[in-house]
Amino acid sequence: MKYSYFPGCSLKGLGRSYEESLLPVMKHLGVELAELDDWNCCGATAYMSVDEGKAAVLAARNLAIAEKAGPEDLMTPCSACYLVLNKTQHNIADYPEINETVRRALGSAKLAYNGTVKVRHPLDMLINDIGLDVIKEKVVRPLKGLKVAPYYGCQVVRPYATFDDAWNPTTMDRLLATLGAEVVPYPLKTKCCGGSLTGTVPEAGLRLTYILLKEAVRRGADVIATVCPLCQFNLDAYHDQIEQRWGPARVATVYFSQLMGLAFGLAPEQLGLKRNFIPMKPLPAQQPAQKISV
Amino acid sequence: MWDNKRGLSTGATARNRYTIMMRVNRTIKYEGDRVRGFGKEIMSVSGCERLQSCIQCGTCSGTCPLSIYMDFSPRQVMALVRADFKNEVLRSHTVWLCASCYACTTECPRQIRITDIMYALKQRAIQEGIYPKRFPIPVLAKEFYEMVRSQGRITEMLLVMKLFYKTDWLAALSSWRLGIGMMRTGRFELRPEHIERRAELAGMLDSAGNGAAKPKETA
Amino acid sequence: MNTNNSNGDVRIGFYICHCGHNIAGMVDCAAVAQYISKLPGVAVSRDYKYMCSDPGQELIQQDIREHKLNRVVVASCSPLLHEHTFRTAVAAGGLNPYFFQMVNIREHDSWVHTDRAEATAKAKSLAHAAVCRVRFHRALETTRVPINPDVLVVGGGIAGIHAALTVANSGKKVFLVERDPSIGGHMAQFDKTFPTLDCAACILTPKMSAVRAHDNITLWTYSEIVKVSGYVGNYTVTVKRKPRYVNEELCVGCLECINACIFKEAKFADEFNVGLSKRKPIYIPFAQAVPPVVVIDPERCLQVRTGKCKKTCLEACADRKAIDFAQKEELVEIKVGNIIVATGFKLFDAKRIPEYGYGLYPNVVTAIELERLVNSSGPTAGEIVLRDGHPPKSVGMILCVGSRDLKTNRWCSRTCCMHSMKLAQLVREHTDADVTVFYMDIRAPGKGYEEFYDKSLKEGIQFVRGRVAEVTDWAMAPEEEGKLVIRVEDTLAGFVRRIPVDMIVLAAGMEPQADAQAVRRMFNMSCGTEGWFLEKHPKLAPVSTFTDGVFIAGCCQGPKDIPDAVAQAGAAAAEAMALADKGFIEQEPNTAYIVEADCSGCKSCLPLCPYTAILFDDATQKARIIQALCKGCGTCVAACPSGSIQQNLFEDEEIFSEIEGVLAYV
Amino acid sequence: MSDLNWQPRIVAFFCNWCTYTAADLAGVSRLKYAPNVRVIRLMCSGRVDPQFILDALAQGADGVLIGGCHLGDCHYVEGNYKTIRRFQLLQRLLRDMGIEDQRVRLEWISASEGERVKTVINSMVEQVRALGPLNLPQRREGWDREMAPHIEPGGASQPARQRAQAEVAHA
Repeated sequence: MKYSYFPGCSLKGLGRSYEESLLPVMKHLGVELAELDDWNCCGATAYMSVDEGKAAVLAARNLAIAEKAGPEDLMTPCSACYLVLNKTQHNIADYPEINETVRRALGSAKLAYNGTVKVRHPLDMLINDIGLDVIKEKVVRPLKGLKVAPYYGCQVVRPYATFDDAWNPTTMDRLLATLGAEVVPYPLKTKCCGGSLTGTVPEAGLRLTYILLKEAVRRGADVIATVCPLCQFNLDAYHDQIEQRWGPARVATVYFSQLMGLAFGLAPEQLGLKRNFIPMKPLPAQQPAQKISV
Repeated sequence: MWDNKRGLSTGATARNRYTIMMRVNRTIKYEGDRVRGFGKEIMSVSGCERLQSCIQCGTCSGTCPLSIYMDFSPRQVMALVRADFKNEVLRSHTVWLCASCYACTTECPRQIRITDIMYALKQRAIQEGIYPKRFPIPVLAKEFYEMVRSQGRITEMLLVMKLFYKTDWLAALSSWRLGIGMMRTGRFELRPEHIERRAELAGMLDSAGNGAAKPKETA
Repeated sequence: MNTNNSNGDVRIGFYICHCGHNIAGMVDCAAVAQYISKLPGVAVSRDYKYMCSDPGQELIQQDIREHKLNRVVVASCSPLLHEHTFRTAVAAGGLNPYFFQMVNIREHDSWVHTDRAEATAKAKSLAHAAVCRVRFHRALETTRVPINPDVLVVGGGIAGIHAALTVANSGKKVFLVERDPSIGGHMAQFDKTFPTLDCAACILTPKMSAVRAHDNITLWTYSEIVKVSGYVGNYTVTVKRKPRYVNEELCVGCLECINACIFKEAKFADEFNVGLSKRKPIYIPFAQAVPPVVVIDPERCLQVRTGKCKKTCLEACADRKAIDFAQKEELVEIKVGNIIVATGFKLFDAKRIPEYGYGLYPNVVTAIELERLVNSSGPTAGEIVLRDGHPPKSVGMILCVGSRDLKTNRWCSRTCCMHSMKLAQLVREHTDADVTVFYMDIRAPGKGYEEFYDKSLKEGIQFVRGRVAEVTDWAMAPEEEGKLVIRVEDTLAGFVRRIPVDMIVLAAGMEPQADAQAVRRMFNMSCGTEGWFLEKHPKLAPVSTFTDGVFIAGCCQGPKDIPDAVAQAGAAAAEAMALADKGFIEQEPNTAYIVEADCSGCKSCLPLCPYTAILFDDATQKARIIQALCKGCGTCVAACPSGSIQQNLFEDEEIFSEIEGVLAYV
Repeated sequence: MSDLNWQPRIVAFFCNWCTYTAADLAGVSRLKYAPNVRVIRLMCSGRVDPQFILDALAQGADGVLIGGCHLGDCHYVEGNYKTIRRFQLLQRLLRDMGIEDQRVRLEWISASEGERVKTVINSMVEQVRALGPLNLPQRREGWDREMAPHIEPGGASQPARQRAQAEVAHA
């Protein structure tokens, strides 16, 4: 199985442990990922705040490059990239004026986009292309006894995703259960983590992060599993500030791909787990002893 | 500048002020306060047309995780836009508190793309320079814009450093623990990421023109 | 009647209607009249303010007399609205009414275009076509078909019951067919009715009993319509009578059999109590059921499913011998002249809005569930309690659940505001709970409804204007622990609130029945885009359908409350009775006929007719059309290879000249 | 042909029960659409004789629109199925004549779909506008001139309609 791969800026920066874990896991599943040639930033939310037309052009350049590269679906793990690329697809199709702007801009670089690329999220692809049966076969070290709160964040299920429900998504729940983990009912699974506001207006942004952490602790989660580099950073990096403001809510947050790697028996060092601020506790006892800490 | 009366002052200090002297504000609006055509202009932006059928039910505000910090709730912003109260809307900090989580867009019973309307309003505020100068959110948006334009990619730490520099460099100092943590976990990276064909991208962005996807400004 | 049938000396009168400003505002009527006046054969061409008014009609009649007109064309509104009016006027003027043609320049022109010059040009060309066409018209006579006075009423809710009783009281025979084992519909489940708070059972039960007792009503419960054929006045309907395994005539409703059933415990969800209580495989739908007899659930009964039961019920029934496991499904054919469809609605499934937690949180209930809880014959004997048996201290009522929402149903369900306020008052009456109603707009436009709203306010019920964003069980404040929390913007106060309550009541809206499309097809009705049955005219023919002799009443036409459903049922009954009393219908003479000289006897038309109106005459070796059976669709006309089938009112030459006419004006 | 003021002219055949009623609904709802369509009311789309379509084109229409009830909803049970059958045959003939598919459209529009009347008419007018004038009457003259030497005298002067009838008598 082969996919085009759009990592996005975060996976090369703050969220590098996402890529560090995702690539070996995909390889283990026999999936070939071809990183897009000279991809650029998708524009994220910030670009749309400044200029909608240019935001569409930024995303469309990547789509055009992907279309040129081949017929494979374009996989992108970052929620913001996933949203922006999908949104641009819709906007190009629905609004002639945006389509025209994009066509002109791409044309200036001798690029073109015909709307044939399918943007896919790893969760979508794991459940629908690879299948839980195949994943189950690869599990050598089931995550028995590990209580995981599945946290999807906002942008992966809203508003353009078609692979899961916007209010109560279950793909990651099912994936984690397949890995042998105990999935904690977590009603905040699609609530906003505060996004970039954790840095700009911490009073407001960090409080959202705090609520997510507190509820995960209250429901007895050992770890929060996430699919988004920004969510992971927000839930992981601000514990001291959160503690100062509202009190402790200590629980580790990791990428679902890191949990997959552990269940597949890959070495923790290979999975970027050492990059966590709040380290994940070692897997429960019946597992062969292994050291997962900084 | 934004309205100081609606600033982030807490209820307690406001009460103290009233004990000294009762300050009154005139809240009436005259027709002259409206900027005719503003609502139409926003509604003509791709994706914002459904605002016309807003029934002011408040689902957007109820579902918004950040509405509790806003001076105008998202529902009120919808009403203000539709009624052409341009200055009030662009001066409020509601649009800057939107974290683009799309909860309102998904939940709206009239399928209004509220998040997109917020983007359209942010664009206009930036175009017209109506936003608090050291307010970090619009600054972040602009810095982000510039970095992508020149490099093609974002180097997050570099962006954050610039943000601190342009808004509140003292805050950078208070976040020193975060910085140390970043270095410890190997996430601190100031070497700028960039794409190969930077000129190609810049050319493309230029040929997208200035707001080509936006309607003409109304008088 | 004038018998002028000659096409030689054609004298056409043309009239264009201003319709006040409706047409004249967009079409230059004088210019059209001027243009038409120059066409060959046009003797008179006028524009006039309101052609459908008495003076307008009088104008036509006068011109027929004075100008010896033998053709009339009126350009005004849709023929579906006023063709009959003008034909009558032409007939009163002494001409055969079919020497008339109508041009639609309102619905198809002035109302849908924005450029006066273009709209006027279109009016000219449409009028030109009618003038070309009308010269080929011929004198025609309507035929009369007798009407069977019997009426079928489909659906035994309050609308069907009222319609059946009204028709039966006029002395006509009525068949009332209901799908469920008892009549009564949704109303039977209600405790009280707004705005008077009189008990639903007290006002419904007498009507249900009257249905059963009425000599003119044949009541078939547990039965469904499976086939309808025929046409107004002469419908043939096939009814499927499902086996209830109980002889209705013999059962006296003593309920001994239920006690005796091999299932000692009632363990199956009771439909009448929306699953809040249990019943056995043999049960009576509810205490006041009509007919008051038991029914056996074939899905649950051991004997029906396996044939291996001790049949303790039979023993209990003893020599009454009412229980009959040999019953089989029966198909019965009946003949009626008119049909009233009152098939009702279905409640919106609140699970479709996951934000409100129905199905997830046990104390989130629907309004109909609360209705059963508050009813003294309900599962808690009238006590409003939480799932743990304690009375709630606070109740939140969420309105517009599955209404006014583009993600589910866009329409207003019309009854939920009043229904919820009624329930709020009942909750206040039965408990000391605080009640908060979450609404977008309170819609209380009926007689006495606004007063009812006022009463709710005075009784201390809280109203919060805002559509609830979500219901959760995670606490942010101490008072929220263990409660359901409603998050909503109080849009009047202008801030977001979190409100903890013990019980949440969802005012689920109304939807078309799941099988509405199949029913619609069976009765040859239309549906709006939402799936409600479509009335012939929203204002002037609200209970008629596009199929003559088929009427609609109650919620199958759209959400409505009891007073409106009853009023509509009365109207539908009156329409059916008016047709039945007239005794005959006049058929539009648009039937097809064979020009025998041209028929080659190829038989290609025979299989085309869905009404088997075409026969083959072996003696003459030509096709023949039975006029009484022909419905006038014209399918055979278009198919005849020798052009020997023609259709009255839609003759080939009429249509060809119409084509020529619309293209004549450039 | 190069007339700058050229406007598409489209003849429509609407069935009485669904599409004609839907067009009435569009009017009552005051929807706005292009003024280029002229509606001829028939009881059923099954009455649409292929000759009507050919005749309309021959008389100078640039397009023909046929509107009927949705399949399964025909007031006369199955008239619209007959319409499809004929329509498909006719389409082949039209293609052979070099007439583009977009010029002759068959649409199902139910009585409640006023909005659809508007979108169908607008899209059809735009399609036909893009194709340009059909000019069948003038083209026929050209064909007749080409054919004149090859047919017996009198044949070419047969009225257009009768010939059209003969051509599709068995469609």
